[in-house]
Amino acid sequence: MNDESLEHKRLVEAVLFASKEPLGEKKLSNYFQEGVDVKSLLKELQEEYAGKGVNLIRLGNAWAFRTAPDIAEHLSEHRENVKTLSRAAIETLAICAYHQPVTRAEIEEIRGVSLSKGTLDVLFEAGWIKPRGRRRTPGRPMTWGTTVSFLDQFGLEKIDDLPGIEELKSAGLLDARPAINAYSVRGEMELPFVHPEQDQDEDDLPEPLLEE
Amino acid sequence: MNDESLEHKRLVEAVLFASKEPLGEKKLSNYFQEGVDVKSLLKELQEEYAGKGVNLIRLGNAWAFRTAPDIAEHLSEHRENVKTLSRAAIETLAICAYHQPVTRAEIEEIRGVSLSKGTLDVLFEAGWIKPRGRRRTPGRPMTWGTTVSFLDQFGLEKIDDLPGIEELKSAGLLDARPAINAYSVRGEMELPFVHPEQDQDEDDLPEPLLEE
Amino acid sequence: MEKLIDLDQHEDDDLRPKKKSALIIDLEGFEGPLDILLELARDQKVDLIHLSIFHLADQYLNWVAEARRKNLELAADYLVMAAWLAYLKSRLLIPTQSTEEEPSAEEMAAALAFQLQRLEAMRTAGEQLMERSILGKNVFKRGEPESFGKMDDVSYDVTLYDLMKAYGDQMNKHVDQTLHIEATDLYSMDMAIERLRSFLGKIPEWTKLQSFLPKDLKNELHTRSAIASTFAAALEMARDGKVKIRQSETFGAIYIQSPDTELIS
Repeated sequence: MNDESLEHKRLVEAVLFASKEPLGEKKLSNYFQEGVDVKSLLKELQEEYAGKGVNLIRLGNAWAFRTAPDIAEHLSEHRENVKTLSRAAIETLAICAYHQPVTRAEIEEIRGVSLSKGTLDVLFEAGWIKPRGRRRTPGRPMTWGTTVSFLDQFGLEKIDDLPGIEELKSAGLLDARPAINAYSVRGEMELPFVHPEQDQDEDDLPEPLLEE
Repeated sequence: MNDESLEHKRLVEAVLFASKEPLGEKKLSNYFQEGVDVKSLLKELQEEYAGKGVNLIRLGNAWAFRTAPDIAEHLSEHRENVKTLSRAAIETLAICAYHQPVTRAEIEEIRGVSLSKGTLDVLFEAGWIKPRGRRRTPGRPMTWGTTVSFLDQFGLEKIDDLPGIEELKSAGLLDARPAINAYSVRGEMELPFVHPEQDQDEDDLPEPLLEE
Repeated sequence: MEKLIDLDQHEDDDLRPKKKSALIIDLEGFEGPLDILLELARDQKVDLIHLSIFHLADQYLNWVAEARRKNLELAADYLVMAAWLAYLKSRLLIPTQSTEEEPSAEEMAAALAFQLQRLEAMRTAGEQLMERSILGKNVFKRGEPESFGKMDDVSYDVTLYDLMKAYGDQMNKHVDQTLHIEATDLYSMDMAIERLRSFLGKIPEWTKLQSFLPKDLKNELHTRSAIASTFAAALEMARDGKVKIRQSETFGAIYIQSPDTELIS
């Protein structure tokens, strides 16, 4: 095989790879000068890929790369379920991360709406939040905090790596309006990161989870 | 090569070929029993594809199939609208890449001007930079660094492959040297008092204050 | 029609400040004094390593003078730089009178040259980065991805950015609501001074600043304010010679002692 037809084959390969849909021979021949035998390029490629994990297949008059059928079958056993989180869940997760340990009531207070039943469950099932002991206040409400899986999911090494209020502000994610300044100056909303004292207090009291 | 390892290679090939985004080695090894050397499978595949129209490229610890760069001119119709970045954003991205992990204040010092609101936000949203932990200096400022998507976007295997990084390093231009102090007022205003609870990781921690 | 267009353009020309080719007085497009300095340095047409900082200072001062003559409003940054360069120039002119506190003029000039080189390096790096094979422009992903499992049974389509954005939005919403300004619950400086005064003359040994905090601190914020106030109070009293303060290293623990007791012991 000469250099030229090697280059032609590379081009067909790249075009088919990048294409959003199977391509017909006619369309493919637009990439070449007249006289180039696209059909035989495709056939050669098809042979080359025959034993691979990816095959070049013909669908009617069009061509596309597809996962080899035996592997596709094997892979689909592991079919993954990509879930999207609801807005409420994302917000709740963010609040758990920033305000941990935080009670359900506190989350509701911050969001200004009551939490629907499933929200914390979803986050708990995803393995991102876990009970962090009970608050020593009347009713001894349960508190929530984030887990190691949470850090994994978001590529953080430790909870302390989350951007703080000032940083969210300077990254443009938080309005720098005066009112919020007043808050953060007081330190109220700022970096509610795990403080050793609180940790000890609450981890002392491992008690069963949700009982609601 | 025996049948088994050929099958393994086909599987890796299929999984990576099917995916749009780079996949990490750890994730890939989930497809196999323990003891399968995924890394060497990947290296073999990379060689196999080296001359083709589609290449297997390495991005840090992640891998992806991408069209060969030399074919670019023929693939112009696949071009997406690549976001054009402002000059400030490009410079900021370069600083994040070459000086990582780098704080906002350091970026400002290098550029000699304060960062406007959206700049880091744009880069964060694009998925090219991410928080890289806090600096153990007063105020514990957050640092930024680049992501796998950044490597992917600019066709880099690793950060050390950044253009000219070795020369810059040996010329001392990547050293963290303070700016001319007489002039930089900004630097001086940035020394907040050390907060005791932020000291957690330091050894001579004052005795706990709260005892309730 | 054509005439109209001509007229428009003509008017525009009159209104717009005319650009000078080499020494650009138009502030637009410049990002701070360092940026201007770099542009001016290019006028010298030498490698930045061989840059004459003295000459550069002159160029910059001329630039500022010109900008002011044109009544362009210069941000404070630019003026601070001008003042600093004027100072540097004078230091460079007068032969070294080295004082220990301040870096020499040569060191200051070298520091500025370094900053310019560093900025130039990053600017070039950014340009080179943009010239690389860019995904979606020169290099392409699989156009028609197939989806199989990634082995984890469930994965979630949510990024750190999404999380931060949600939190930011949430907090912004808060701001829209009524802001209640609560009465201060911080530990005031007056309280700290009063408390510290009660220990006057009773501190024979070096004692950690923290041990002077009141016992009834309510929460972390309260504690923080107590530390700040007590520290400030200690400084205040040290100034009046009522206590001595010691800190052996930067950010190390702070100790207090009564001054007279040391003489006795």
